[in-house]
Amino acid sequence: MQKTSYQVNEKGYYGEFGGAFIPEMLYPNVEELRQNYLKILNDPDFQKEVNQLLKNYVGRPTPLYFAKRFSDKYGAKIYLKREDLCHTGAHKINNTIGQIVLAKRLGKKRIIAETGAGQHGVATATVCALMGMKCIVYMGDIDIKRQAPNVARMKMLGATVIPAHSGSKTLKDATNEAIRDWISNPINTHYIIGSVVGPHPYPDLVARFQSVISKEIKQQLLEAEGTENPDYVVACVGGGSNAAGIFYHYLDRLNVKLIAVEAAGKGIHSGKSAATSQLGKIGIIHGSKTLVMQSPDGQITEPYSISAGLDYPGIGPMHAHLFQTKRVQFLSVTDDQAMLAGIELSKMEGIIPAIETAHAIAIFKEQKFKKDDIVVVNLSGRGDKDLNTYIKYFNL
Amino acid sequence: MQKTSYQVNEKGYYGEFGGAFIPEMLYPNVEELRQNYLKILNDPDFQKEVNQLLKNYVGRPTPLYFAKRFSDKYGAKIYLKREDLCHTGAHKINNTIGQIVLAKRLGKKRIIAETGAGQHGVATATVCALMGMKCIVYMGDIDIKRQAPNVARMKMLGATVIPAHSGSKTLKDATNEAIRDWISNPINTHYIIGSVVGPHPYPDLVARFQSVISKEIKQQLLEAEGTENPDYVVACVGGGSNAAGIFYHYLDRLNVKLIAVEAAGKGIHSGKSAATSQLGKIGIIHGSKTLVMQSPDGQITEPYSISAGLDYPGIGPMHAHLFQTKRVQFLSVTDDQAMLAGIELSKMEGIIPAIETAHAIAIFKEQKFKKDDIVVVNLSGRGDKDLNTYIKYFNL
Amino acid sequence: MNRIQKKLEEKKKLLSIYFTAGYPTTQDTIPILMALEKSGVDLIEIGLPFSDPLADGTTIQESAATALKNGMATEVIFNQLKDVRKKITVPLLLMGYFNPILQFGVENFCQKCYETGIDGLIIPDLPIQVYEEFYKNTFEKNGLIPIFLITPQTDNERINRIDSISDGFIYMVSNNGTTGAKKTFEKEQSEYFKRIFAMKLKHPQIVGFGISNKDTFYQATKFTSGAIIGSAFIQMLSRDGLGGIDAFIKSIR
Amino acid sequence: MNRIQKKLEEKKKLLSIYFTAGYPTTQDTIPILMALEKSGVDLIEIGLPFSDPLADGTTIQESAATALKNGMATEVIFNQLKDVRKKITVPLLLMGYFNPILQFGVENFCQKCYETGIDGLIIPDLPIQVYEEFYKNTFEKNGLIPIFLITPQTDNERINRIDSISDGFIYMVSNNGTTGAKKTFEKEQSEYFKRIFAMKLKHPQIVGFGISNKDTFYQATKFTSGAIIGSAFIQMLSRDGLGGIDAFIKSIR
Ligand SMILES: Cc1ncc(COP(=O)(O)O)c(C=O)c1O
Ligand SMILES: Cc1ncc(COP(=O)(O)O)c(C=O)c1O
Repeated sequence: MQKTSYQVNEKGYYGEFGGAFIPEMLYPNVEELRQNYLKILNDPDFQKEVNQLLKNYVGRPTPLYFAKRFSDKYGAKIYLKREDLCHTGAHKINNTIGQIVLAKRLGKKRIIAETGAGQHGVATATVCALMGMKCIVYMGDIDIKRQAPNVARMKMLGATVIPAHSGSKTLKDATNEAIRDWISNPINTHYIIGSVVGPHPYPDLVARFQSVISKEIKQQLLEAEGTENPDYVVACVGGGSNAAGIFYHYLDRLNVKLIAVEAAGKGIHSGKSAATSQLGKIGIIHGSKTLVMQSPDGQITEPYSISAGLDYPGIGPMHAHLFQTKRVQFLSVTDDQAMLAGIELSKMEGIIPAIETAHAIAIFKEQKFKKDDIVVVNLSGRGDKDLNTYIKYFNL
Repeated sequence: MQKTSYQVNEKGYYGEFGGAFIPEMLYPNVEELRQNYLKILNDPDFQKEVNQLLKNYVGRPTPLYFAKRFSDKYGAKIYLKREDLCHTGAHKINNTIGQIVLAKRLGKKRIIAETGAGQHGVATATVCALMGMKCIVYMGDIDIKRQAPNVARMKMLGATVIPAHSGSKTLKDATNEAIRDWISNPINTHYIIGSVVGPHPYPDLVARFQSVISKEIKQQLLEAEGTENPDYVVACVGGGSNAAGIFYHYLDRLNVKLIAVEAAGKGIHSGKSAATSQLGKIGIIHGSKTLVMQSPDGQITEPYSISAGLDYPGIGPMHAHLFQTKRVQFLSVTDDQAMLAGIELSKMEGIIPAIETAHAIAIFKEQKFKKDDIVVVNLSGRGDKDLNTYIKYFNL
Repeated sequence: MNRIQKKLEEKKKLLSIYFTAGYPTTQDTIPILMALEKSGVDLIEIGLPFSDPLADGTTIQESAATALKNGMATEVIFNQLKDVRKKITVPLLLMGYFNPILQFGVENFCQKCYETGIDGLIIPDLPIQVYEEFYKNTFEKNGLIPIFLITPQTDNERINRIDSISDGFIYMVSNNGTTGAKKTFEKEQSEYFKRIFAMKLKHPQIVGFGISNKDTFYQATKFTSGAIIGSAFIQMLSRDGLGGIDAFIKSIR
Repeated sequence: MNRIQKKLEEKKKLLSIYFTAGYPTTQDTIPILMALEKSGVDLIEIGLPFSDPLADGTTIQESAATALKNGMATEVIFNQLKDVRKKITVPLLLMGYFNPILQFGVENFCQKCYETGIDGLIIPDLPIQVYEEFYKNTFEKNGLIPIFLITPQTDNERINRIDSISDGFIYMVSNNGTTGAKKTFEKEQSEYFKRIFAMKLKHPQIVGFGISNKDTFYQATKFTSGAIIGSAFIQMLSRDGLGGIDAFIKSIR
């Protein structure tokens, strides 16, 4: 029997998922990227520039923090990978740093991005400021209103934030608008997509830039526990970039169990959920064949989650494959469970997690681990951006 | 001629500044601290615990980032010490980590703190959550209203925030309230003061905990430039803790020029300023003899700055001494200059600084450096807490 | 020979009209088709509304959103079109994004097209490699002509490849951008038209995106075989309703 | 012999009253002093208002804030008190934080006190070491008795030290806390009073902080030489004005 590969194949697929289902107008852009990305990523000069920025600008390596009180309470050795300590407050910048240096090498002068919660938008605006590049961020009109602080950050950073008025005026529509911009500006513009979604080679590209997370963990865990391999690795999944990054170097180590946590919103079967692996069917979204939440007629449905970063109606094709092959166990967590986990981590460890991240933290209430199990959770981002939601929810 | 010492002497003084001008009710508390702090700080077990937390929890060492575009613009080699990347977003946590471990060793069960902008309050609430200690933070009623997000963070972290209704209802009054609480709870309570102010041994204690900043820079600059010694070190001064930390290991290296930047508010002579070294006279504030802004009658006056963390009517006694001996050059920067510097750094380097920090950044517009001068600026905190002020000021 | 191929043999500048099925109301599909044939258009593209039409500009986006709100769906379209070939003879194309077709089942979809009398399909987000590898046979079996796009950025090698797998016409996207009506074309557009003309492709080209009136139709068809009007037609429908169709078509040529 | 020392020789439970100069109005200093002497108090502490009175509870804080707003200042006090010794003979103490005194000049301040006929000073944030090293001589030269505080947390060694540098009475802070009226004392207070009594110090103790009425005065003075009422007196002034002084004092003993 042939060993399953969890990496993308030369055609751009993970099993049956992936590909590049794009209109011809995008073909030259995506093809240019596809033909060049591996060459550039393997260039030592490129690696040096990216690694320097990750170290001196982003603040990598991020700590692997042993959460003592949390471990005591839940009866396992719980480590938190502190992506919240990255510059701008989440793992998103690992990808934007890589992509901006790539865009420079491709001779691009103008950067576009989509954003939901604003975290990827801020990370993109940040690297554009750093490199002196023009930056346009598309953001749903509704998200602009409910994520005002991140909008202000982007403006402080010199980016232009353009409201997406179409559809439900949230992340999905912002992505559509970004793609439309790219169609209209095929030559000078690079589109920095914010998760392991979109047409090949984006899922692979973003996963590679995020893989620094698990690369560091191997070393850090070796120092802390004498082994590179935890028993479990846990991450939340919106599009799936932080999960891709923390799973990456463990995909082929089958004794490391991987857990992905999706947003169940008000309950998987409530009609207000974003648990794509549970509710989605194979389909096409934003250029990629993957699991998609959709109507029987193939119209993409609006997902729901209290967390702006998880309410995406798809998951990256890599995750669809990991789900299908059962390499990764997919769990889901409701709004309420996530919010309670968020405040519990704050009170017990002094770390206010992003609500996205709080979904990953929430599994400890339900899942039982053994006392000696080493469980590494991706603390993908800090909760400052979510204070208003926390305040309202808990009436603080 | 005897060499001037810039460190505290055995009586608790920096030159003529310092001491412990406290009511008898505080004598046992302060004396307990004075008698024990050096012993505890020198204990290898203590150091190990603090250093582990600084590494795995706070995210130290923080990067020393060469700001290329800023350097090109201002004609000097400008490095930014990235304290904004510390957990909770500012240098304040270096001190609270040290003090919470100290408090544990002193057998304390209850922590109090004062806060202005909320940054020290958040850092204190954070370490109390980490250690499972009760935490009470005093905050001026007016500051509570204008710093709502940090108040929410403290509550998320399980702290009790008590409004100070007296006086001008800002930082000075919150400090008074914290001291009154300590008077009322002399046995089980440790007061974590947030800057190099207060009665001896606090200024020395806080300076030692913050000195990790310059300790790291020596090593980092050696790697980057082949020398431990920059030509200039620059920091803003509210109470003076981030400045104390970044000056610390350079105090006796007289070829390293040190620059402290105070808040001139609407102009030094506008009546709305916080430039204590320019406007203050020797006096007593919060238990310390230092420079104090005060009326001719010795009533402490309310300072003003757009930055909540700099509008303190005193400076730490160490800084009063550094000012008097001219070891440190004191500059001041107006609200407008700081705000412009804040947005310029955002747009050119992708880093939104705290408005406190923006004061230090602002000096490049006025001070001339040589092209080869290595200038290290303490990027003491991130600007997320100041977004509302930035938004309003620039009409974003 | 397919109706499209036959039409392409007529030596005239073809006028093709795009409209979104279900807009302005669900009942309008057949009346619009009949009015278009009556006023003399050469080809008709029936748009299948999609929730996320990422190659389309605001006009078509909004018409699709309205159509979906009106209850339009793949099943509904085929029901409406069941007897269309008893009513009109003009060549018909369906234009739709890939996901709804995938959910319907590509095989099933193509067979329904065949039964209905649809002549060709435009699926902008179906890449040509995927088409060739998986769906070519199905298209051919059902007599469906695949229409592929080229843009000003498409290089000659790829244009030749597209020409080689085409069977009807090549959909020549006029400019860098999504669908949407334009008042006039720039110099670079006509150079692009000329450049392609000079390639002497096997298949005729019909220009789409940005054609809105007599002028742009004239410019677009000077070096090509025809042009497609979409957004401008939909805008007219919003303004004048179905009664405006004849006058609109007459105003173009 | 200083008036305070003389008063301390009287074998009775001394009643000392604290009030903030400038409260309720700037003009009240002399009238309050005269009313207090008339109603028979043994000692009077005149509080110098300070912007940041960190050992004081809300009542005294607010009275100080009002006094400052009224324009009270060190210079003003001394002017008001210029002829006080022509009017009253009761021992007078000034109680104030160190900073305003430092700004006035300690030397200058003490001399003014001497000229005015002030008998002692209570400066809560002047540490005893600093007093001894820098200001003892000045105090003595001007006939000023320094009053030092002890609290329930002060250890015996330090109490003995304070006793040794005292000259009048020891200001015995009743409990852990800032100034402020209390309705009753707890058991731990009376144990503390007893404990200090048992130490048989050279100097008599007068209890301050929390005394508000006959009951607390009785409890506080059972094992000590007297008690100081501050906040409760100020609250009475706010409520009843200067006219209430006599009744208030009579209600205590
Ligand atoms: C902190 C954080 N975690 C997780 C996510 C979800 O994205 P992904 O699944 O790509 O990691 C987001 C998206 O905004 C985020 O901000
Ligand atoms: C980011 C930052 N920098 C500087 C300061 C000023 O304090 P200090 O002078 O003690 O460093 C503060 C105080 O809140 C702060 O938050």
